Amino acid sequence: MKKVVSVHDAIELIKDGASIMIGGFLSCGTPDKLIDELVKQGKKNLTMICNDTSYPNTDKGKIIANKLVKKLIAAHIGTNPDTGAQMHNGEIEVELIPMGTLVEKIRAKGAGLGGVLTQTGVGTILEENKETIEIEGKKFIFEKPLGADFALIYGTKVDSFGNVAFYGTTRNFNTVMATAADTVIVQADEIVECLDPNDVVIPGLFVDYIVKREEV
Amino acid sequence: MKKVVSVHDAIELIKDGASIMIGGFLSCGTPDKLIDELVKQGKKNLTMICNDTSYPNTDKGKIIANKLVKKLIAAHIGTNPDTGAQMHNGEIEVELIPMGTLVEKIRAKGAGLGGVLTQTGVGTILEENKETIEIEGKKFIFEKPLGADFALIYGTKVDSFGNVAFYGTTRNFNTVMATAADTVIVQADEIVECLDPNDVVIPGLFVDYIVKREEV
Amino acid sequence: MPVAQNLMTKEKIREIIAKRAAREFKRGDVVTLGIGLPTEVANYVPDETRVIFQSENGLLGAGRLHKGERPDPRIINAGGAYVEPTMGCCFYDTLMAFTIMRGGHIDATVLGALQVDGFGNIASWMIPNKFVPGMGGSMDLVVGSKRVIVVMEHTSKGQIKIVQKCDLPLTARGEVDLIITERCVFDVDKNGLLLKEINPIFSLDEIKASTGADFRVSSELCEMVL
Amino acid sequence: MPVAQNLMTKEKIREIIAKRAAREFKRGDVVTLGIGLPTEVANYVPDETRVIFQSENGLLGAGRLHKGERPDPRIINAGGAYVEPTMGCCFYDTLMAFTIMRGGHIDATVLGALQVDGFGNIASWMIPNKFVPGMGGSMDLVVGSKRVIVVMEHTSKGQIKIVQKCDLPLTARGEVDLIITERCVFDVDKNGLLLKEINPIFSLDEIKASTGADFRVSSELCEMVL
Repeated sequence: MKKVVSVHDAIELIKDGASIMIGGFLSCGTPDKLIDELVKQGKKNLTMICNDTSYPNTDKGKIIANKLVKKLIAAHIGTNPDTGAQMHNGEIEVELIPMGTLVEKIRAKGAGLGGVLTQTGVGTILEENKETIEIEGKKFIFEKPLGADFALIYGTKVDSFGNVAFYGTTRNFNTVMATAADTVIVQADEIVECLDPNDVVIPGLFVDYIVKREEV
Repeated sequence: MKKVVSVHDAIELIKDGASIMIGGFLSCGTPDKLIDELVKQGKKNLTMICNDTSYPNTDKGKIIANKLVKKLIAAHIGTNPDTGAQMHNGEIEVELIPMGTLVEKIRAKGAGLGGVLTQTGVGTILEENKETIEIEGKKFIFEKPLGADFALIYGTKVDSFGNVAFYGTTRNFNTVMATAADTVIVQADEIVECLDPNDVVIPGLFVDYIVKREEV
Repeated sequence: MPVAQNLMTKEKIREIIAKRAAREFKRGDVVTLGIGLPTEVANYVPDETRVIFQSENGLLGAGRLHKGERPDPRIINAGGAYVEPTMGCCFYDTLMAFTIMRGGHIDATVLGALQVDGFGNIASWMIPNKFVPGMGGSMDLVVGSKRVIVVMEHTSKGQIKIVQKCDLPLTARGEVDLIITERCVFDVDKNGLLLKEINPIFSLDEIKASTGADFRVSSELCEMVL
Repeated sequence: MPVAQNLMTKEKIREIIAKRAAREFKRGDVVTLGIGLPTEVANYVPDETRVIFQSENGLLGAGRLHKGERPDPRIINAGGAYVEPTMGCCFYDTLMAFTIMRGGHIDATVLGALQVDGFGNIASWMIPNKFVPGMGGSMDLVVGSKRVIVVMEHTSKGQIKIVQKCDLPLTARGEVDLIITERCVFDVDKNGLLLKEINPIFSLDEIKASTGADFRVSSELCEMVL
């Protein structure tokens, strides 16, 4: 049985300076309640790894607005002008990574692989300062695995064994992030006793803590 | 709409000398009807890529027993003495690959990655004649992507759009093989009009032909 | 600016481009559309073409925008808009989305650009120190798609976008196959740009004057279907 | 052969080994068992330990063998046997199975061996020209597991299996943490083998005579719980 805990207790585990992955594509499949608590507890100097920073002062965007982040690793920040502003005035360091490379880097960490070999970014400024490898006449960029201290993820239905199932387009980065962080906290729309084993998308062994999202 | 075809017409597409991936872990999730037809049509000089060769004269084992294979790429052949015998007397060439490396090589092909970097096999005879790369003080073996002309896979429920859903432990290699072959033929226990989009494990775009397994 | 340009509203320009791009798909093609103008291409694809729209956030079979009062926030497209999934659609994670996109399983991609050139280069993701939204999934998509179709206004506020050689940071090198603007259509091949269709309200000289790259004119040059 | 060996049937030997290995798990551990003797370890793990058995063919939460008349052929374990999934189990594909196994998410692995040595090396997948079943998932598993526990008869038909240095093709180098036989238990650490438990029906000299590798004797050497 996985620990079902309060949002306070789950987020309290996170120390200032921690690296955290946060699932979600814009606001979809984003663990908004965990984020609210992260902001409430005022964690500092975080390294945040996520697809995007959502919209101004909305879910992931609240973490930006409240300036909890020292370094951001993301694929897209165009939907949240706050992020661009903080980047331009030097308040946060931003590393932009192609979405497909970002998801593979995280998977490589979770799957125990040595890194990623991708053609994405070859011939662009992303190639600068990167190792490249020639394979059968084609150039590939080598990218290292990417893990984190914590993953804050979303699940539509989570069972008491930690198994997670999803509805709609909410899976996005939640699945790979669950494999690549030391501690994985899932925000559940609904907690059930036991999911149909054929419906499980994230096997329960990856999940450490479950927080129920109370309907507002 | 994907083409629902007869088993004869589907297998007739395969030419002698073709490379074929076949899903299944032993007999579980193995497209037995497609295999029967492959044997019936007597394809020759095949390169067969699969987890194992099942049991003597049973599903994948029939392909071995009927000597259709020139080269076999597999993780385990211990359950079928025929395979070992043909290997030892030089009738077939066998390349043994660790299961986790085999599945990643196939995925790398399907996902457009340059290869796989794994610690599996380091310090063993598998390292011989392989490129190795040192990453942060650890040695990794580089393995190339692995694709095939055809993938013969199993699906529990397949819809008319080619989407595939599974029951139990039948997924195994079927999922990755669907992404890595030029032509993908799925044997369906059941064909339905439209699956629940949340239940789909193999997105329909990977599937070219659907064959219904008639109950014997 | 050519006089003819004034005859077209912004909406008309977008319509011309989107309509023309919509003619590029074969029956059953799996297509990914970029945000903005490319999204409008879907409006002009006839249903019988059975094109399947793939959305990088994890949806194969994205349909029209949700029109009802209470959209389901759990189903969005890559632009963040609530959409209605089509019959036969399926959902997946980002890992599968990019297996599809980078792995060569997308038949055609339609996206916008800041600059393109005759080498097939495309710049679409940043203007240093000015506009840095990030590349999102565009780099993987352009590298992995079987065909890359750039749709954009021929010029932007009078500035040339089809250039001799891109000087903005590239999204990818040598990947563009076709360029569609409101004025013309260029094939991009090994020898550079080939003008194959022209909007009849523009002259060849006007095209030349508003295009920064050298181009050949196809022996089969024809009028753009508007 | 030590006289005491004759006091034990083959079944008793396997029982001793499996029972001892079953004591190695912590509450909630995720464990993968190899085919054969390792599988029997599951029989001795108390339910309250809530150990979760992972099966490389795609099952987290493998339970006991199916006892009914009509097993479901769609649910097997890695040995090909029909099993009953436990409450809270889940199914996945080979890709996820090896993400779990190679990615460091398995707490302990129990597997057999042809040879092991004091360097933590293990040979378990082939005897050249004689026995070549293939490595299956064993190489990934041994490399990826947090703890690797080898269970095997101390000798095989009188032949020594715990050797100074493995000369059969290795499964992995330096990965073994613990060796459990019917005669004793060795820790494998940076300095080699450390004898920490001994089956009281064997003498230390008998252990030495049947072990090809040098080993230290723990200052806390105790009797093996049988």
